[in-house]
Amino acid sequence: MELYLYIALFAPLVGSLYASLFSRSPKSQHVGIVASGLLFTSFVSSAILLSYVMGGHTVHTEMMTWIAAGDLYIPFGFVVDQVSVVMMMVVTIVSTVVHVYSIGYMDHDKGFNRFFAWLSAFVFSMMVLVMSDNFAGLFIGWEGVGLCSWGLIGFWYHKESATWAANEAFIMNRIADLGMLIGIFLIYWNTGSLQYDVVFAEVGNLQIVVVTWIGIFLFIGAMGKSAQFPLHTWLADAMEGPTPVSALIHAATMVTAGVYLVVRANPIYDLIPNVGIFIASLGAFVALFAASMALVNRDMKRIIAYSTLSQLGYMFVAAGLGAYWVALFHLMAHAFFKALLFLGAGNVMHAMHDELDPFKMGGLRKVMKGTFIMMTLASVALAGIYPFAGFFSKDLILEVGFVEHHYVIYTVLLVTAGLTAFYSFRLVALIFHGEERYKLFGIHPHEAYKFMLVAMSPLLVLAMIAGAFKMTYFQLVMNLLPATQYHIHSQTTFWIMTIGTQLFVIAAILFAYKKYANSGVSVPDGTSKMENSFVYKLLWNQYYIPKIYDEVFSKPYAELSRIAWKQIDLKIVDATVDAIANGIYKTGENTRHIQNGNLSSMLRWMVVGLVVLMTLAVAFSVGYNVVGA
Amino acid sequence: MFEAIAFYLFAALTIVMFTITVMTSQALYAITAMAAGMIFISAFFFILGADFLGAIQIIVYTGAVMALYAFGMMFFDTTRDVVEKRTNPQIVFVLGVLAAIMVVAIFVAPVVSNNIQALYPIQENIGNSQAVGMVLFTKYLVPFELAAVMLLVAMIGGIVLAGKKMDKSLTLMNEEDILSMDDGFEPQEGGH
Amino acid sequence: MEITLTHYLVLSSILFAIGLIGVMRRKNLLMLFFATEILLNATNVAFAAISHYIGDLSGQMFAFFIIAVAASEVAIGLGLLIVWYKRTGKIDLDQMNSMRG
Amino acid sequence: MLEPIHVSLASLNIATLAPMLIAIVGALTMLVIDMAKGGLHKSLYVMISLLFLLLDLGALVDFGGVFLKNGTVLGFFDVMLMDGIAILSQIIIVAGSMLFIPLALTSKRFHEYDYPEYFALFLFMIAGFQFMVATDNLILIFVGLETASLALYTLIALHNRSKSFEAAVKYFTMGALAAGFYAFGSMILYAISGSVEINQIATILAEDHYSNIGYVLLSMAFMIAAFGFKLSMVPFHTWTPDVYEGSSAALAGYMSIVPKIAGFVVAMRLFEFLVHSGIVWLQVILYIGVVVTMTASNIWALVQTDVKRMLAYSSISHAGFVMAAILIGTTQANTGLFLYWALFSFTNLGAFTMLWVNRQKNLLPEQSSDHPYEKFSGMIKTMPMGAVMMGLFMLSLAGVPPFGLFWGKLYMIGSAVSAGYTVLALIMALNSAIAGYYYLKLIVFMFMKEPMVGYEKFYFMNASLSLKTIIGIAAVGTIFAVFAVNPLLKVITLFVYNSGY
Amino acid sequence: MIDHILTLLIFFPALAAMLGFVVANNSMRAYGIAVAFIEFALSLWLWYAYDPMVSGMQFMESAPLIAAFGINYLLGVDGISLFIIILSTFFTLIGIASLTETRRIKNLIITLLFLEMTMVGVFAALDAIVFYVFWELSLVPMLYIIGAWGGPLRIYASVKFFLYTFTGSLIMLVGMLFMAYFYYQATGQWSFSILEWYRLILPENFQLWLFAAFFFGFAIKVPMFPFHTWLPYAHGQAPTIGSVILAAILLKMGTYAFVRFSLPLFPDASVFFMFPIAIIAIIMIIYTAMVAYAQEDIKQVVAYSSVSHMGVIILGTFALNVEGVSGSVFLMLAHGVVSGALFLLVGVIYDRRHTKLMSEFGGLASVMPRYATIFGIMMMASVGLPLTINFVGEFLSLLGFYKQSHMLTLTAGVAIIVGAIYMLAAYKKMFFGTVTNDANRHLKDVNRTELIGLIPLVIVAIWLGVYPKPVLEPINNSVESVIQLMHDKAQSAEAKARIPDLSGKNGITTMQEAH
Repeated sequence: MELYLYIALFAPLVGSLYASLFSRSPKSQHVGIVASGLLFTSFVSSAILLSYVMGGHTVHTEMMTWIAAGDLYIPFGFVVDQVSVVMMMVVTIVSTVVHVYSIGYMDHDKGFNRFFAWLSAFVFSMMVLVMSDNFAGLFIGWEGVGLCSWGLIGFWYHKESATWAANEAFIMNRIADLGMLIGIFLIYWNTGSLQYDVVFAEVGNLQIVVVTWIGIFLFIGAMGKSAQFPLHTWLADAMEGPTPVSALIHAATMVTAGVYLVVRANPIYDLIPNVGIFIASLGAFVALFAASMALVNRDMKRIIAYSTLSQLGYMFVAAGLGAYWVALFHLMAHAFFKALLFLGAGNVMHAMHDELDPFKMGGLRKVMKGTFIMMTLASVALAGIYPFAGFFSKDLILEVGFVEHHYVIYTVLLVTAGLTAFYSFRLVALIFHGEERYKLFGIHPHEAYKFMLVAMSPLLVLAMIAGAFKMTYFQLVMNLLPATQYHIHSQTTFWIMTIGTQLFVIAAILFAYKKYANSGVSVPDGTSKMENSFVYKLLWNQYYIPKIYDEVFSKPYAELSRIAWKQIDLKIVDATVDAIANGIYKTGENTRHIQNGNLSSMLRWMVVGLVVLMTLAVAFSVGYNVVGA
Repeated sequence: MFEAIAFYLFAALTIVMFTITVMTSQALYAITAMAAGMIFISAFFFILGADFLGAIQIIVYTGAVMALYAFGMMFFDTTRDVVEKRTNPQIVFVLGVLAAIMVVAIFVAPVVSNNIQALYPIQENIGNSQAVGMVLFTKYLVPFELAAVMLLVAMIGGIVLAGKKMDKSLTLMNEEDILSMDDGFEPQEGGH
Repeated sequence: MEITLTHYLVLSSILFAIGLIGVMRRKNLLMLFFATEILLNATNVAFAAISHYIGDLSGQMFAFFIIAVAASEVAIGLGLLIVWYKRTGKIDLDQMNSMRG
Repeated sequence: MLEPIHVSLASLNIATLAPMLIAIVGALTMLVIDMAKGGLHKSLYVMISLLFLLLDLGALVDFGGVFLKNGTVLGFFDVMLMDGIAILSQIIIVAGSMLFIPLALTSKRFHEYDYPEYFALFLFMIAGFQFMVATDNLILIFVGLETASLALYTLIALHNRSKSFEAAVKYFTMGALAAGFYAFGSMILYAISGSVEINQIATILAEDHYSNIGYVLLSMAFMIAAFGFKLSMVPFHTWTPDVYEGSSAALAGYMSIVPKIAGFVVAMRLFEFLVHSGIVWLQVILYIGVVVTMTASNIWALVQTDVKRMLAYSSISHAGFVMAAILIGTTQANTGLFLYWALFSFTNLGAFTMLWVNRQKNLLPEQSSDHPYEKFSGMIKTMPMGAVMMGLFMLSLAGVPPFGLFWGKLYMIGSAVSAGYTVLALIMALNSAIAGYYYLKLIVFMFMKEPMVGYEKFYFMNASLSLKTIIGIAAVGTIFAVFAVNPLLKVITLFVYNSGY
Repeated sequence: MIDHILTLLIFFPALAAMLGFVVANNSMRAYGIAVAFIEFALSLWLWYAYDPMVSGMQFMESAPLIAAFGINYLLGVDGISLFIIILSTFFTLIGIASLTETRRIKNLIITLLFLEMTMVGVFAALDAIVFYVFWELSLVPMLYIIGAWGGPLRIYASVKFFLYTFTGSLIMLVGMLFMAYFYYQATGQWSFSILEWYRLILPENFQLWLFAAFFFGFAIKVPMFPFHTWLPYAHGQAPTIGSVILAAILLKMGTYAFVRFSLPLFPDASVFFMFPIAIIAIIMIIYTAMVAYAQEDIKQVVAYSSVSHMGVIILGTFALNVEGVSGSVFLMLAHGVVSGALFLLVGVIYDRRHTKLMSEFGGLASVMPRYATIFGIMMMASVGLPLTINFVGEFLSLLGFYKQSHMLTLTAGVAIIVGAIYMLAAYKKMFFGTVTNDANRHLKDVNRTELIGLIPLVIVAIWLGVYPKPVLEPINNSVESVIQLMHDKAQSAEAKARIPDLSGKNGITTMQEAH
């Protein structure tokens, strides 16, 4: 089985290296094919591992030593257990799909080969992240996906906004990584190891305050990667990257790493329910917060990105409340439908020549039937309509909130569910229904390549049926995660809640259709009353948070840096050194006239010297006699 | 009593003479006062029983040294009033007086010592010159001989410096000029 | 009223101070040299006096050598002055300032 | 009646006079040769001087062996004192002279070397210095000092430029004043001890428990003034830069080494017992003097525009540095003094020889002095070996290891540290840092600037084989000093320790 | 020969440099490469012959130098110095091989070879004075390199560099003399042997003063805030080769000296000064990172980033545990490789455009993709991405210091953020966007000569990031013995507590036992 493990892990790396060999050559189809093929190999290996793990085994291997210093021992160790194998499946499936899709999507891009190099490298990093058997290895993957994310967001490096977004994403993640790093330090100094098994065995013996800090710092790391408030701004900006990237990294895999971390570290979080509550509360807040921003946004990808953010909030609610398996389940389901949604959006973008404003689209269902169906279904799944994947995972989270008696969280999530349905179908309606506003811009949309649609189809299938595997999945992960079943005890309540939620969501969908699917959609132009309302503006400007960050952090930092250099470093620190040197030199300049070359004054100086010596002699001898020494 | 009178008299005289020497602007006065001061000093030597020293003082100082200075004065044509630019005369006097005060401040305390022994005691029964001779040619033979060397050095130095060869400077001349010079400039035989 | 060593020493120091003043005050080199002679003479008086009061000949010896030194100095000093005078026609030390700083 | 004094020849220890006599005989020989046949080339006199100095050195080395076997030798009614430091310093004096005298063999002609008397005076001067260090009799010290000084004044003036006259006159006048100080100081010592021999003075003062403290201090004030002049301590230093500038580079280099070591030895004899007597005043004064001398001269050296003047100030600074040894007063420090000076002489020899080598007779119109920094600019391009050599000497002077002076500095600072003078050690170290600047300045000019048009032909203007050889010797001595340090240290320690210092 | 391999390593380049005077100008570069290669091969042989399991000194050589004053020619390497020596020879080779300078190349190469002698000497010396000799001597070639081949302000920069470091080291020299004097007092013999000094247990107040004296020398060399201002000038003005050697090796002398001298000699003082120094280190990290962010000149960015990284090294050193110190020693190597490479990279663009202002560039990624890739890799290494060489060191350093202080490490950890900020910003300015300056439109990508220098560095940067063991293990073993020595020597209870006791572990020998 170790062989499969290594294949699953390194096949993407090989693909990446292969692609990077050609990174400077013009586009070559085989690069995409080879990379996709290797990804598929990785997927197959993962599947084999899954079946193996389902048999109740786990694979744990240690490839080699990485860092050994003092008592610290960090190997390149990998573990395939019930949790990581789920993640591996998600990652390999989505990434295989995205790879194949990208062959079509990036067809005309000059950086085709480079794109695959980065993309496969990302998958490799993600695999390291999920498969590692220790926190340091996790951190490697953690940073690795950050790097690839940087490279892919800034893939079109000639665009100022893209590179800016790339740097923003990297730096924001770094802020969180610091927290993660500190968490790792804490773990090491308190348990003496970074191996999951050792740490989790040891963590119960630690003081609760230490565990709390560990939990907090690790969660800070998770917050960055999963773009939780207040480190969320990078995710929306990250949409500057090519759309497959958004699908893979910023929807399905990387952003869920934070959730994975919390799930993985469940023995730690189990000990500190208070932190869990905080995580859940933050998750609920983010769910609502992000959904609210998605309501008014006019950028197709950003809307989906906010939706991702919102769903991540859901996952954190589950994880925070201790329902780790639920979180992981939603992660999985979400990966499928959200990736699908993004890829569909990618098709639309292609068709619309990279136009992102849904108000400039409309009526696309006629020319893009396949995409239309897929996106609609994905949206349905996202909204959580039975029997799609979203229903099983998302409803479960609501139930968890209810069962655990966190009614506020429950209510928030419920409202969010409605909002989600609304903005999802607002988007669908604006894109695919209504009049063909794009004609004004002289665009002739066309459907994407067939194989791209084919490539997307596994996701569609999974988005539709993933819910059916709920019990299989539960059986699988209960070996590793707390096997709490969340059932509302009263059947009546359960039904009322379920049906109520469904009705609420459907109502929201209908409202969205009613408002945006007809032909008379008013394109917002800043004149309508709604647009001038405070709330709209607040949402439109993303609660002014990017602006605040810019004003409070970026600009002052730049200014402070300038001051540090020009004022402090040059004018104080360096000037002091120079002043000492110059002072000595000036003293020389000012006193050299003592040596004026005049013999008379030379003689006088000698006498002065003598008189001074004599004066001191007299003074001293008087003192000597007085003291009588 | 006689000793006291002589001391004060000659002390006053030397002080006055030397003061004139350093204060006057007339070179002639200065050198005359100087010579007089020297002679008065020899008087102290006689009072103190250092006859030999007194004689030397008169011969060497008043005879040789003063003669040399007089020669120098004539050479430098400084018999007229000497014009000197005075800079900060106050400092000069303050320093001088301070120096005097400091030294005197120490000197007013008598020397207390139980261990001073005359290593070369002055014997009453013999003349000063003889005693000096004895010491000079035993203990101080080496300094004496070295003094001879010193005088030789002074002589050579004086002659060389004042000699005619110093009128031209090979140091400043070009190589060509030196070569083109007739060989007469080469050190002449025994020309001192 | 007995004349003690202190009297001589004080006299000597007064003469020495006069010499110092002369050294500092004089700009004419020849007359400056006079002042240096005064310094040495002042010392000689003291040497002779000490020699007398402690009954030891070394002081007189010292004075003797000081006189010798003084005489030698005159020779060299005048020699230097002569070459300087030949070059510049002056023996005023205010003229000597080609080197400074 | 006066008793006849019976003196046995053996008790005189005439051998103690031998080294000085050799020098004096050498000088007289030259005078005689000149008398017999004039117009002989200077090389003859250089070689004769060298020969006699070699004999002198041989005699001294021989004495060194005697000293190590029998200890201090007294001679001539205990006037001559051949102890370890006397022998050591004489060796430095004679060896230093031997290295400098061949500098007369320049390819250009200079006025002084056309005088046979120059070489005679040179040897007389050496004899004077030798007498000065080989006695503890204040009278002989005085006479020796004056002999040497008078000869030196003449040697300076013989360079025959108006600047050299000016230098000689300034030196002479200040020297005369210093002689007055010395005489007066000795007089006071004599007044309280009845002796003119330093050993006896020390003994008597100790027996009196320094009861005449005022007298002692006053005499020390005069003595410090007198030796401060000789060793160019601030503020008695003012002659140094002018005199160095006025004299030929060769003689300036010589003056920075030989007269100073003589002065150090006498200062050591004179001050050491007082330092050890616990008279705080002297320590304080020396402390101040050392620090001020080091620092002030360093600071003035920074602002010089002429290399020779810079080196003059630097040598003041080095002298101040070494004066610290007398303040510290341990055997280690005194050993350090000799070690330092031996190493210093090599480096300084090299540096001044380099100046001598590129001496030009007539200044260019824009040239203000003989050796402005600009003259050296870009030397690495036109005269790489010369630049490397000069750079080497500058680095050594700055105390960059492993070149000669570093070891001296190391040992000196080490002795300061081990004697408890921590602050002094720090000041010494920091002064070395300040000094780094002006040595570096020359290196900067030589290695980092473009050559100035018109100067390049002067770089080796004055070079002759013997000068180059001396530079080579100095360079080798400077570079490989590290291998010489250990034997030197051993020998010097032996000599110094056995002399009781 | 193996007995004298260190002597050979030290003096071979110097000897070769002397012979180099004879070599004709146009063949000088080949000669330089040959010599540097032989030297590098020798140093690799040293590694091969080195026994990683022995924690003490190996290849020791001893010869009396100034026996009367206890100065001996004493050499030896342990895991701490071994790799820095190899780094020195490696960088000399790379530096000469990728040399693009054409002016007076003969002088330059001879100077470089002399510099190599001093660098190897510093790290091989076990006698304080021998150490000091090489330490000071290294200033001279560097002075010449900066001053003769540098930019417009080169003289100011070189003199500042020289005098600043010179001043610091003179104070250090006083400290060394004090140490020797203490040894003399304790044993009646002078000795400057570091190994002998290790046996001294000094009273705490003396430790503090001596620590301070040594600190000046080391801190200026490192350079630590606020003594760092010579560095930007030196780097800014130096030619590429000068910056490379300066950043890669010369700065390491200071940090190496902390490990070699300050820690084992003054364990109590090290603990006492731990927090003040950590605060300085944190200032270095954050403040200089901010200053780097404000720079307009890419070389200055790299220069200030050096200071920032040196802060992490210092922090790791003063973690006073095996993790931290091993990490900091490793980070010395890492920083050497990375900053050296970055300076080489800056040199590449400078050779083409003769400007280093970032505003002059932009969009280079499309013109010089290979260059951008290598720069990107090195930038990421500099930022400390896992699986690059820097990460191992930074991680261990911070991890180590975390044991001592949580808050300070948290603050210091900001390094990974601010480091990313200035580096990414600089990279963006240089490489991203569109080509706006016509002068950049036809720039040639890195050529073969430059690749010869850069590729090995990239390989090393990644190889040691992925598999640091061959290097980290010997370092770790030697550091363990240092830490154990410190623990044994520590007197105050706090020091005992802060410095871990490793005596329970197998295979630890203290320095004394090792000799």
